[in-house]
Amino acid sequence: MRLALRGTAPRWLTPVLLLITVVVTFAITAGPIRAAGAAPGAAYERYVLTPLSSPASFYEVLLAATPLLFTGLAVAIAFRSGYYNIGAEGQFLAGAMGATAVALAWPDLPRGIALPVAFVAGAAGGALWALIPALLRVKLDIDEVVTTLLLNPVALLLLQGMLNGPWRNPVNQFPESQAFSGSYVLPSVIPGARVHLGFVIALALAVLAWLVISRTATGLRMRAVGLAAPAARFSGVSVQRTLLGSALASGAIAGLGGMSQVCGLQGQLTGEISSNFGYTGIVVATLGGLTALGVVLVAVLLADITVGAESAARVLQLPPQMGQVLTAVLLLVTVSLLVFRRYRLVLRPSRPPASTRQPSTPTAEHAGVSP
Amino acid sequence: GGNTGTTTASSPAAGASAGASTTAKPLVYGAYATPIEEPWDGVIHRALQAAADKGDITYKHVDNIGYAGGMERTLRDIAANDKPAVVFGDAFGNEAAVRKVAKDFPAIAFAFGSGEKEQAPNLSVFDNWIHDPAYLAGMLAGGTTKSNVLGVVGGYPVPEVNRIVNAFIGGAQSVNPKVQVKVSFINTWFDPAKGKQAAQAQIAQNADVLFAERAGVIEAAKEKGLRSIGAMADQKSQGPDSVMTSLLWDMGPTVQAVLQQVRDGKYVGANLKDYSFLKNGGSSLAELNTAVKGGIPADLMAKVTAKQAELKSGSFTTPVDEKTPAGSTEIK
Amino acid sequence: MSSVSSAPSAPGTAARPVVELRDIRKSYGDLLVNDGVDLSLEEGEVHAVLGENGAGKTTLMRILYGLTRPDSGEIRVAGEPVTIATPKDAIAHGIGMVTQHFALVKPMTVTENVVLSEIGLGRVNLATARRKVLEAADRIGVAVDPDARVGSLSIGEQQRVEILKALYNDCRVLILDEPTAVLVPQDVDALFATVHRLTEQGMAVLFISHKLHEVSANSTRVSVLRRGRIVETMPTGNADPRALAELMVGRPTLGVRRADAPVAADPELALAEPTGTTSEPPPAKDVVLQLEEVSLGGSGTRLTLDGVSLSVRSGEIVGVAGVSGNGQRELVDVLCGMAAPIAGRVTVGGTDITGRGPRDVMNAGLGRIPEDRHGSVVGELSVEHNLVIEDLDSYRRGPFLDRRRVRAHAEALIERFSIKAKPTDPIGSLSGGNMQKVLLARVLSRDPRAVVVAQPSRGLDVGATEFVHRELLDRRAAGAAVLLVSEDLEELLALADRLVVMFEGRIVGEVPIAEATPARLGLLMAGEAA
Amino acid sequence: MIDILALIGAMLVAATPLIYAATGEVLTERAGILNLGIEGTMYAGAFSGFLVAAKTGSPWLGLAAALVLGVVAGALMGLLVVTLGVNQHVAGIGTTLLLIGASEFTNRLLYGGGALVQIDKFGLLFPDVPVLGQYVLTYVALIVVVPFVWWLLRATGFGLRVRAVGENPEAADAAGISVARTRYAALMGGGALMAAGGAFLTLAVVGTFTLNISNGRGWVCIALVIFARWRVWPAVLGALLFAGVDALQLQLVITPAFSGIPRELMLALPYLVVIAALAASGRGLVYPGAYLKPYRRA
Ligand SMILES: Nc1ncnc2c1ncn2[C@@H]1O[C@H](COP(=O)(O)OP(=O)(O)OP(=O)(O)O)[C@@H](O)[C@H]1O
Ligand SMILES: Nc1ncnc2c1ncn2[C@@H]1O[C@H](COP(=O)(O)OP(=O)(O)OP(=O)(O)O)[C@@H](O)[C@H]1O
Ligand SMILES: [Mg+2]
Ligand SMILES: [Mg+2]
Repeated sequence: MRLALRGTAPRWLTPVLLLITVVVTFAITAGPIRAAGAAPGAAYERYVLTPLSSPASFYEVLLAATPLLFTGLAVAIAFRSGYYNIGAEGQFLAGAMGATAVALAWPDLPRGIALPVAFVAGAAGGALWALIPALLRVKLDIDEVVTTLLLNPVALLLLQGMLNGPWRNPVNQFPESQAFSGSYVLPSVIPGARVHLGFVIALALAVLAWLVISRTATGLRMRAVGLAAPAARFSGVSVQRTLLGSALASGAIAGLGGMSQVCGLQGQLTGEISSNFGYTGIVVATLGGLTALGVVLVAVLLADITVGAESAARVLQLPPQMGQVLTAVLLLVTVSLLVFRRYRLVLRPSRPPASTRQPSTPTAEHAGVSP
Repeated sequence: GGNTGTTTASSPAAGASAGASTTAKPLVYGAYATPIEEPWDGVIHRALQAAADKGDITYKHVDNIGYAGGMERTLRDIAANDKPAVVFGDAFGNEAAVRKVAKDFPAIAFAFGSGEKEQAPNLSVFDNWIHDPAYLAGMLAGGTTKSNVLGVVGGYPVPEVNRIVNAFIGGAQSVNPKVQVKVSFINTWFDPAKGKQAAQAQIAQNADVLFAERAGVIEAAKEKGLRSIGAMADQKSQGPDSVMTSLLWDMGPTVQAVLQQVRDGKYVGANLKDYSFLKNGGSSLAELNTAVKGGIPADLMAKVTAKQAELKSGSFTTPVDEKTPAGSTEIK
Repeated sequence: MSSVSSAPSAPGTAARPVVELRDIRKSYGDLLVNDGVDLSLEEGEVHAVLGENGAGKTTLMRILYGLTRPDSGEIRVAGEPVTIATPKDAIAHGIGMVTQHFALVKPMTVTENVVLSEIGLGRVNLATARRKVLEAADRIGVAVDPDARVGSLSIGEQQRVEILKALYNDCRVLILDEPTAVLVPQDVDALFATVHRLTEQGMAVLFISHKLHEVSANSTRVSVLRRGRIVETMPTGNADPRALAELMVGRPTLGVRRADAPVAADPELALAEPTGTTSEPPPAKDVVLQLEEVSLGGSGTRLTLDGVSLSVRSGEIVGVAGVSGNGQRELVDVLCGMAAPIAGRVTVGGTDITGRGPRDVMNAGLGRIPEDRHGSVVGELSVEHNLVIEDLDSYRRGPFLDRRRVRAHAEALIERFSIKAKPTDPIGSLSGGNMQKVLLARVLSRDPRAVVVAQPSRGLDVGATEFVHRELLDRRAAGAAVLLVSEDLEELLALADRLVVMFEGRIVGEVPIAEATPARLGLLMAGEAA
Repeated sequence: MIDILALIGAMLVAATPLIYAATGEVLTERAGILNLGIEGTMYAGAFSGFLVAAKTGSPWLGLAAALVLGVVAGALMGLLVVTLGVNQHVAGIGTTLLLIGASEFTNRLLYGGGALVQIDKFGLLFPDVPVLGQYVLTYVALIVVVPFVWWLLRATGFGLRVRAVGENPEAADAAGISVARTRYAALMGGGALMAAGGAFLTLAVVGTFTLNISNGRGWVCIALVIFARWRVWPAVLGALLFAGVDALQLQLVITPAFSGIPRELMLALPYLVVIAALAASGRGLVYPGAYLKPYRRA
């Protein structure tokens, strides 16, 4: 049994693979679901379908997808340029801090000014946090994986330090900021639903990212640097500038994610503002094939399961960890099966069929002209 | 299947009145931001579980809801679909969400752990007010230290933790004015290895009695043959030679009070913190473990017992100080 | 120059096939690469396999060595059908291979690389291994330093390690896939000397090359592969180079040369079709490309370029000859803007580009085609994007790439340079020849006043080589200054107006083309006398 | 005042899980595979070790269980990235998610969210001697495991094969080495070491299991391995540096002279010091040649 390169994949293949994905995931997780005392079928309905079954819950899915859209895009843009930014988590927090800083400093700005200022501050916070590792990479050739990764806990500590210190809530002395004034709250975009302007911004960024990557000279430079930096340099592309640019853009987008979460959902800065959104962003980006559309799809899928897991936990009293197990299994099964879009399984014994060949062509003549 | 599934009373004695009582039994929902393995929410969960086991309520719960918008969603789902009589939970980090939902469902009683004020008409708040036993534990620690250095390892310097640590320091200084207290915060709720390491650093600086606000500390004390004080549950079994006592928080009185109000139709949003006070049975010091190495001096035990009585009678109230304690408390 | 001229042994004397391939079929996805290939290899013979780029030669060899699995077909060793599913099987059946792109672990030492195929899992006694490697090297007659890191060796040395690796396991069949493509003449001679010694001991050698004279001089039989099928197998003695070329590409071709190239130097050159308008030496024109005392630091204290001065005039091709590793690569790097010299001055059309990056160099009007083709293109990007990447800003409309113009540009160049690809194909999937054409197209479409080009025909089949040469000569005729760096003396003799020779980072001599003989150049290249 | 001996002792304890896991990661990355499953493998190693020790009463059996789990986790990574050629970032993070989720899920099913039992854990060797008073697993790490892996990579055929498949799988393949088998072996061996690092936390340090037990130590190891340029001893050095600074800051925060410095800054010191050390020494890393690249014979 082995994998062999496919010719053109038949059109039915992808849907069939996705179907198999669902079946395999189901088969793997049915046992644990049953062990937890629920019927797998009902659980699946809850995990995947329920959130999509009503507009109200679908808006909640979009709300849950919002931070993942930002971090997924951030990671995708950096990875596309071959800059392995593992620091979206820290940049997200830095963006949240940036927005908080202006919201607390100028609480009285009118909304028309407050939101753009918070927007810029969020982006700037994220970009600033991305700047140090980017400069280390570009100027000193220091690996960005290490620096961006290790700066994540540092960002969290900085945030906690701010919340324990200058930003401590003066009312209840809790390490969380005061609630922002209303002008800093991102408005809801659908009446009655919580999904807010942050989602629209994220979608707009996704479109922008797609345009930049696939339609502009800058995007072509980024791709070239990401795919083959030496060749890009040879072709006159400034690798350093491209890397620096994508690193900062990536940080800024992650930072906007923080701004969106703090101004859109929480209305105040808390220590738990990021639920590992930066790390999940890596999954979103890579699973989405580093494309904007892929990021959007995967973010919505993960958000769907997140919301569904809450529903399953409530109705079926399933432990919440089941949602995480299901997400992980679905993720791994999906990427595994997508391999078969390019490769097919060859079941026959791998050796050339020496003995099985019919003896009809024992022509030992090697000469002869081709037909 | 573990603790999952709806838990109702199943005692055979209740069988006779089963038909009537099941319909009468109120549905109580637990909605926790953290997993119930986390001690804070675990205390609420266990109290409600106990009430269910007693046959007082029907209990369901959802945990690990997190801080990314899930709380509001889940609470609305619970309120709209399950229509429980009461929802218990913790609002830390989800304050606004809890308040919004409570406002939208005035017929349901919401009782949430919170550092803020109650909200009319239906949101009550509570907190782990275990500063009373912390004060007593401080006395024990201050009275048994030889080096006059105590160690405390906490998670985050949030008000509730500060309150406990400061009460502990106060208790210790009340019996031993020379005592010095080293306070470390490890900035995580879960990392016992780090907690132990912090405790060991304190031991290296001469601490000989350790207060384990976080896990891992008792291990450190045990290995060095030192005394320790547990928290949230009686942790004597973790170190029979080491753990003198533990700070206990019992949500039972709080739960019962809320249930009673609901049953009587008199529920109003209130601050329930008093139910956690020692005098109301909401917090206590676990039975003193005289089997620890070196024992506990009888006169100290007497002092602690006397103070405990004062607390019960109300003639002494533990001072409340929610400021972050310094890493090392100077001798005054 | 591979001038080992041992007469090919008479055909038909050794008739025992050591290895037979029968009806081998292989396709990659929809692409049929080997279409029922039959090939036999006899003891003591050197069997050459010829074919255009992409004809399926490498694939066939990889199948025999177990690196690629055929879809169907049979392999016989000494008459017995065998299964070769992995290289381990091949090694067990006495088959060794030197792959086209070396299969060496660069950070490891020579010894480690060589013993890789025979080590178990346990402790490796490197001292013993080292001794065995030295013994084997001695036996086979290749000189290697067992302790050198492979990555630090020259290409020729690396190839020797590859051969040592293959022969270390006592093989009876040796596959050499384009072994000479990357070798300097001296190394080529050494290689064939080794090959002949081995075949005298009864070894059979399968050997792929695009160089017809090598095939004629060194093989006993030759097979021609076209589009995955063997179209002819014959004794080399009967083969006329012109006929072979025709068999390969389906039309007669034998390369081009400058009209006034000194055909006496090489018999094969005489066969090449003369092109170019000049038969007179070109009138002295302006110097376009100039290097003055350019030096480049290397590792340690040694300079890789040491005071190189050189000028190329408009309408002139200056050839740079030399044994590889004597600074040619660095010279090209400096000109390409990929390395900054520590001293000296480089100008293009009067513009100082010393130490400037690729962008400035291009803007000064220099077109660059370095020897590392794969390193100069972004393999996963499409042909059209690779064609415009050096000049992106002229294909913009606002912030966007003008896709229609990019496409039109690509289509025009594909047409003009007869590139066998679609604009949207990833360039990495192109054959070496087509990739080289894309590079040429990219450079020449910008009408550079100077061109630096290195090893332009390496690995290319005769058809592609001819095309590339013709383009360079046209460029010269159009008045560009061309600096041609090559290790292929015939190529230099056929195209250059003037030759300089590099040795140890310096230019050790300049030879007018009329006086250039392989012997004289060889001496200069070896660092003997100036 | 700071007790230097206590500091060194604390450093060794805190470094031990990092040493195990980073050594395991060196092994897999040398074979060309970035194993981001490390955090999950440590976590599940900690849990499975605890679970079996709790059920059997033997920390040794717990350790054995953790090792088995690590091997299985490595095999899972192998299935994903070696056999199927899945993107290594996705496979690794997915594996981590799965292993943490599965551990917590099992924990919930078995213990219902209640407090966990204290197990009979490994004791200290020379408990009363400063510095030397360490768990047996720390000695095993420094005296057996690390030298062994170092020797394995350097002087054995297996090590040569691992390096070859990590640098140039084509070449290894052409030399008759099974790239897949070698990578599987590296992943499984590396997984066992990562799990052992996690199990050290439950079986030696704390004697029980809590959620979040590994608390990002796996990610730190990823950084340490790059810091160490894929060599075993420098990885140990990096682990000691990180753990040493951590131990130091834990002492400093309770030392009156340093009380003015924000606590959070102190907590950030280990991360900042490693970044600084890398910046001081880390120019021009050369990744293993086949890093992140799946290998599939045509
Ligand atoms: N791994 C692969 N996947 C897909 N296509 C391949 C692969 N390897 C080779 N090919 C295709 O198979 C064809 C034959 O390739 P092969 O390498 O055998 O040619 P060749 O005769 O050796 O050419 P050259 O003279 O350039 O070395 C080419 O069209 C090539 O693009
Ligand atoms: N994995 C692959 N997928 C698709 N095409 C491939 C793959 N590997 C090799 N090829 C193609 O197979 C052909 C033969 O490859 P080979 O390595 O012989 O290079 P080449 O074309 O001879 O170029 P050069 O000689 O300049 O290096 C090339 O066209 C190459 O692009
Ligand atoms: Mg080839
Ligand atoms: Mg070729």
